[in-house]
Amino acid sequence: MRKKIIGGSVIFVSASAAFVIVFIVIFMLGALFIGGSEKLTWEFLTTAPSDGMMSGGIFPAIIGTVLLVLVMSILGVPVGTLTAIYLSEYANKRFFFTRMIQFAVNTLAGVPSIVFGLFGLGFFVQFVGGGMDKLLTGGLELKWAQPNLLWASFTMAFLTLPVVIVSVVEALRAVPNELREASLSLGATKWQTIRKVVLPNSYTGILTGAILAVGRGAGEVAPILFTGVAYFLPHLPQSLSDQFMHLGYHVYVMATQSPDVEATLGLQYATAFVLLVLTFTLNLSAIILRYRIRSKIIR
Amino acid sequence: MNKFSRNIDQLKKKFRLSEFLAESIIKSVAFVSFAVIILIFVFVFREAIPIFYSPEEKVIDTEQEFIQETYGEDESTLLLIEKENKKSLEETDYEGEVTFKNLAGKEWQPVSRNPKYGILPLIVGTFKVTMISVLIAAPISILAALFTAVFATKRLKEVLKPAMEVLSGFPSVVIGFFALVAVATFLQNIFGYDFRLNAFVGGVALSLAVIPIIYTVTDDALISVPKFMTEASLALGATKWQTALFVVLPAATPGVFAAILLGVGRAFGETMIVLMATGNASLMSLDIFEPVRTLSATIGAEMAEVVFGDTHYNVLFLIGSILFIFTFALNAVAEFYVRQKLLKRFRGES
Amino acid sequence: MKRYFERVLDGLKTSLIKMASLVEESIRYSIESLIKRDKNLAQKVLENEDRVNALEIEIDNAINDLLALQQPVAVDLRLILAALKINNDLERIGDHAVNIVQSALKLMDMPEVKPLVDIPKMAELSQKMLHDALDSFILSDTSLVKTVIESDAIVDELNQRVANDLKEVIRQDISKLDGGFELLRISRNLERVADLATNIAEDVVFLTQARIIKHHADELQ
Amino acid sequence: MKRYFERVLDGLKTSLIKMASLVEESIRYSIESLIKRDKNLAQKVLENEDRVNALEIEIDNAINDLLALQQPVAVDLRLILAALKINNDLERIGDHAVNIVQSALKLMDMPEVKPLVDIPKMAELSQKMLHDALDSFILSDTSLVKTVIESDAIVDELNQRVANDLKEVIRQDISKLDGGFELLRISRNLERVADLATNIAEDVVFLTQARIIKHHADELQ
Amino acid sequence: MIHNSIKIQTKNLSLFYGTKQALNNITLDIPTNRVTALIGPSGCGKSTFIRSLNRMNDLIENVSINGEVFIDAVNIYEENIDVVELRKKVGMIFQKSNPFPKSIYENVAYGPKINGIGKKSVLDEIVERSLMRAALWDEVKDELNKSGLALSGGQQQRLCIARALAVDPEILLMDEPASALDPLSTAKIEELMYELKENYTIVIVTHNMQQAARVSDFTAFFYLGEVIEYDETKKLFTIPAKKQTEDYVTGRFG
Amino acid sequence: MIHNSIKIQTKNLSLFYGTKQALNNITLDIPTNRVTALIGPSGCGKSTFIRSLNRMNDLIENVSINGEVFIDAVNIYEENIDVVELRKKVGMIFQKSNPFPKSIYENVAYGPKINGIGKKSVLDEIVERSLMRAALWDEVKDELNKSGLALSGGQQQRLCIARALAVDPEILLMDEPASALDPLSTAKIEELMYELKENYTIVIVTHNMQQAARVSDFTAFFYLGEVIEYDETKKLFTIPAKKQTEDYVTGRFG
Ligand SMILES: Nc1ncnc2c1ncn2[C@@H]1O[C@H](COP(=O)(O)OP(=O)(O)OP(=O)(O)O)[C@@H](O)[C@H]1O
Ligand SMILES: Nc1ncnc2c1ncn2[C@@H]1O[C@H](COP(=O)(O)OP(=O)(O)OP(=O)(O)O)[C@@H](O)[C@H]1O
Ligand SMILES: [Mg+2]
Ligand SMILES: [Mg+2]
Ligand SMILES: O=P([O-])([O-])[O-]
Repeated sequence: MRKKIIGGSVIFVSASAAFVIVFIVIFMLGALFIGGSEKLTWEFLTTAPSDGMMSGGIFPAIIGTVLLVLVMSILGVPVGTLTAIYLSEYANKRFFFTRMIQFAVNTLAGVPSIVFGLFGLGFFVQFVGGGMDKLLTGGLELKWAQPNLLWASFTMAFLTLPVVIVSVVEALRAVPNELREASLSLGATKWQTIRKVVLPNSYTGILTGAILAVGRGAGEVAPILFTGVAYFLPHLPQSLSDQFMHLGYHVYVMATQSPDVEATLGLQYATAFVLLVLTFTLNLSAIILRYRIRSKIIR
Repeated sequence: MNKFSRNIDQLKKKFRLSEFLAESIIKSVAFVSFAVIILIFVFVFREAIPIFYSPEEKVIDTEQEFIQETYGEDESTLLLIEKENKKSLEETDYEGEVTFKNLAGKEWQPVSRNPKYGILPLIVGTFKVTMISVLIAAPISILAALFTAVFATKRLKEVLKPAMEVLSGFPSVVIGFFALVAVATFLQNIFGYDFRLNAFVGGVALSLAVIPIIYTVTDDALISVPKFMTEASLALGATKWQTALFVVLPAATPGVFAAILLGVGRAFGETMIVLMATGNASLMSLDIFEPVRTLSATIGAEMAEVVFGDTHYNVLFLIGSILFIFTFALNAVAEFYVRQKLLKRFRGES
Repeated sequence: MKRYFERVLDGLKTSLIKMASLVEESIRYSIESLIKRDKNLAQKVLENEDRVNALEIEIDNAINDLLALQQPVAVDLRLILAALKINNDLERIGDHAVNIVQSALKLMDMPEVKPLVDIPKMAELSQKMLHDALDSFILSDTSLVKTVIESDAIVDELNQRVANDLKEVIRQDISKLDGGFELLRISRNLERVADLATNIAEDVVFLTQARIIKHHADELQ
Repeated sequence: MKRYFERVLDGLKTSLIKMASLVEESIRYSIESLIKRDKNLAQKVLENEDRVNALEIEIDNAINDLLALQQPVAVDLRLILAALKINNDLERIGDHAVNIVQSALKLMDMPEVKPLVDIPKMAELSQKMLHDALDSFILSDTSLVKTVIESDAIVDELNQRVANDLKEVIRQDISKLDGGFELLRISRNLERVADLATNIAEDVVFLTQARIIKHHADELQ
Repeated sequence: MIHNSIKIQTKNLSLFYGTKQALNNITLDIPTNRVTALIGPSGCGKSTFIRSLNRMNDLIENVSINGEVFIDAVNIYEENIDVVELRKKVGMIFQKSNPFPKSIYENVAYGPKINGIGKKSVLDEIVERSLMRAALWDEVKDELNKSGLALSGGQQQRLCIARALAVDPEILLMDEPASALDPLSTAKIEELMYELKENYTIVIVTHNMQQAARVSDFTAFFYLGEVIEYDETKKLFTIPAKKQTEDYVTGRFG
Repeated sequence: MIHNSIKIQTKNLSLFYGTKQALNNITLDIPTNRVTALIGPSGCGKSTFIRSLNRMNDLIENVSINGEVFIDAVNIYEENIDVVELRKKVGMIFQKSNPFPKSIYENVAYGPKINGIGKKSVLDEIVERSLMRAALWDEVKDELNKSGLALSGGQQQRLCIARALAVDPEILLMDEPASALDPLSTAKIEELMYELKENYTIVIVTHNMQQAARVSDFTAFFYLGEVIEYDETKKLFTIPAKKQTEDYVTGRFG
């Protein structure tokens, strides 16, 4: 009897915890949607802000966000994938080099995003950008030594590097070792084995890694605060050396620095909702992919 | 003898170009991650180091750098004003501005006439918010993980798990925004405290970012407790909850511990949420209903307005270094200690 | 295609059949040599003997290997055990053929003791028994087993009759003592051949029905 | 503690030893009944026979089960195969004891044929051979095997001598024909007992050295 | 056919995974204090059958069961049967040894503890007795605090047996308990079974026909979810009644 | 002792995992076109030995090797030996069947393809011949495009054998190729070995002593990284020379 009571309460309490979370999620989604529904129009999505951001749309912010994640992926995903291949296929744990890389990836995953921002500022904007300016124009013209799309993308690429690496490594490790041994025992070389056996059996995993990274990148604001994002720009970025607007930052400035926060509340909600939808679409596809991989492994 | 030589030929080593190229490229690229860590280390600390030099040297140093490298003419006036400020400061007898004593001070007033760089209140604030968030997030997420991993039926799992994943996909700025515009008022109405934005609101908001982390890692640890262990317990006549509490959870403790550590790390370094939801006043107090300013929020809020190369700038980098070192240490513990222990446990070495 | 193990078993069976035909031949020749007083045939029996002995050891070794390496069960195991016993019995029959031949050779140097009537009858019967028993084994068919076992009694009776007849002959003419003894020995050996044929028949029952009917011939269905 | 399989093997050995002592007893009693003209002892032999036959089947079944269920190899397998053969041989010795007793009983109703000299000698020797062979088996010790095999030749010689002596006696006195035939039969049976004891000894060599020395006694080391 | 008293009796037991039938009308009497082996080709339902004797199949979704299973004449599929109590009475040993990541002592004491035995001295006694019965005591008595996972494969499996014995079952179900072990450890487990059957009714699933022949008193040959033949092991391996059985045991099947 | 021609010869082969010695001075002559079985208790180094014959151990970190392994009189551990070429000559079959998640056809064609054979007609021919040799052709010839994973366990293992045969090896190393299979599939694999040994030199590791007895011509008994006895299988299982071997094969060991 006592057993039954304890058992019942254990299950009840843990179930409540789970449902609390679900409730929060639904509540937030609902609140954001309802709060922004009024302003969520096609026009909102396709026009630029106006009236000192008191009205208008968020088109430049959407474009900025998309550009950011695009450039970021182009920079980061190949590096992450190759690193993952190294760690999973070539690395020999005895080598100092391997331990070094593994350690670096683990550490990178834990570095706060704001520190990445600092790093981007110190390294890309000032050091690299400054160096480039000096080289290209002799320091006469200020082109690269200031926050811009490229530096923000670089910073973001590094931020998301461990996300890519970890999930690609997971995908590669999920390829059973027996398959590698089979291939090698048939006289295949290592690279042949990777190309013909390992990669074909893990491309969904690699894709998942990429999408997860993009999803993470789309939502992060802290790293771009001082590496490229702009409060307001009259026109869309024309080159990598331009600054850009960003949905997340847009929400932040409107909510904290707008002259009349109350008046733009609807816009804020709508913007937040759009950002959420963007990251969701990305995350959701990653989740679906990952489930498909897992069920394939369990088989 | 004839046969012998033929065999040797057959087995003789060959040079394979594609093999060589692939390996070289992959190895070099793999080095990038390490390079990045080193660079972060170097470039974050580099900007913090000048604080530890004497003020005069430093000022001149940065001044030159700035004028030459970064700022265009428009802003030089602004710079001048700042420089005036600084000089006047130096003339006042505030010589210890960059000593440890100053840094260890209880006041953070970097932009006043008399800048004070006491980061203690920031540290206290950070810990306060972190504590609150983890204390809220840990129980909920661990229990939730236990529920989904052990008790829930397959159907229920199919509903619950995606919900958790959705939460982990919430951008922090959205959570911050939500806390700012909705949660803060809501909580104030319930608890009736004075400041709408405070450590508690920040902690609550932050817990929404921490829950998915603790949940995911705990869930992983629980799920990776092999099914045959559960079966063994049930076959001995244990009930489901006995199995959960006495077999599954203990087997996963190192994982749960790691989950909490990772949660702390996330809370500690999180910027946008605290920036938006804590009120950002650098008060030195233990009252959770007072506004606080955290280390990360300080950087986020002030870096944009700071003069590159000045003391404030350097101190912000110093704060960045502190964040870096702390999360680094936390991850190291979670990663090495806890994972080793978990592995050992399942291999039977402990 | 047959399994390896079955091929090995078939090999064993073939060897055993070879052995059986050798032994049948020996018995036939031994009796013929007696009746026809033919030394050549007697010689052939003695030559066969070596081959039979060699074959017996060969088969025995093959059986040992099969048991040690193939873990046979059920019908396979029974076949192997039956083969083991039949192999042994065949070798004994070979020995008896040699004994008969030895006596026949001695008799060739003596005058006829008496016209042979019962001994050829016995010989024919025990040869038939042997043949039937071996056929039963090869075909795993017990339909002839009963006949074989029943014939054994007839052979025993004939043997008794031969002994009594011979006693009478000796009593009539003491000079026939030596020849009489030899004929007695031959009759006895034929009686043993019939016994061993009966054993083989019994082994076939074990092979097909896993029942040991030795000492319980009445149990035969 | 011994393994289950070893316990089963031990059980088999025990049964076989029981069988051996029964058979030894039968042989001893059969000879004593002949010498002492004692019908009681003869009766005992006939009673033993049923027990021996039953035991033989029991042991045979146990061996079949062991082979089917336990997959014995190496020394275990050899022990079981040796047991199989020895079991068979012992049963045959039991049969010979019965044969001897049958003749002895007939002789009791007749006057003495001649004083028994060589037959008791043969009896003693073949009993010793049997005993030694069984000891060798029980102890898995081949040191006595050579003696056993060598003794066989002596018994054969004695058998020959008995036959010749008996022929002489009959030639002297034709009335001794029936009694002579019976003694001849007894002698022959004893000779077979010695043969079977030799077989057992050979099986011990197989058990310990995995070599079949039948037909090759010279190979014995 | 079986003259011993009957411990487990299934009557027309059928089991479905969804719509797939895994057991078809199994009627079987399993005798007390004997080892009964289940053999048959892969997927013939041996594991399914054995797991239906302690209702371990209840854990799998989508399972439906017809027919009856009596243990000591009680139908264990009746409404009012407490599965937890049932499982205490019917212990189970799995193919892969699965000790908890706890000490040897804690592994064995786990069952008694969840049944509310808290007294150290009683637990000590149970642990020692169970380990003895599982023929492991001598090997581990000096290191009861070592992790159960630090033992060798064969020792782990005996630890699992000890753990099952500690809750005082009457029946032991073993699903290929030695298939992951080497010959030496296998021999030890088999040896153990000869001893355990004095006090327990044992049902063992094995892929290894020779093992079934060696250890069991009775053997059931399963094929496609049905029992083709069930008899004394001796009989099944010397003169099986069905052609299919003979073909299977002599390796001529399929 | 062995009068056949020698295919593989190890001389004082020792192998260390880190500081742990797994093989100790193994000197063994493995004859051409025969089946040689390696038996011994768990952890005695059988897998380690077999994997050192195609340098599969090279993949494991921390391994160091002393001594020599000659295949056709060439020391495969010499500096200038190409491991890839070696492995083509020395095929390997693993305990767990491991077909690629590709079609049956692609599985078998994998080896020839990576060796540069691209012509469809040639590949077709190789696939058919290899599947025939592996006694699988009849069962799969109508569904070569089915995934290799859709086959049963026993068929998968034969597919792996066909895949190995397709690169035309001279030696087949098999590490417990049937230990995960049921008796029927095991019988098929064993049967296959009798046929394959006409053209290949086979080395098989097995935990199943009866299997070693059944399939092999020669058997080596390993213990603690050493070869205790190596002889004709017949001899090893009827009259082993060493007491340890006899104890092991009769189950009295340890
Ligand atoms: N959870 C399940 N869901 C659906 N089908 C199942 C499940 N478990 C087993 N089966 C199917 O039921 C049948 C019987 O399976 P079971 O595991 O009882 O066979 P088995 O005789 O134990 O085989 P093996 O010897 O391979 O362990 C098989 O066809 C199997 O595919
Ligand atoms: N990668 C490795 N690293 C360290 N030690 C190893 C490794 N692989 C094997 N060993 C050790 O080397 C010894 C020999 O192992 P090996 O796998 O060759 O044994 P085995 O005879 O194949 O055993 P089994 O029958 O269990 O497969 C064992 O003690 C094992 O623990
Ligand atoms: Mg099963
Ligand atoms: Mg191995
Ligand atoms: O051994 P015998 O054939 O003469 O009884």
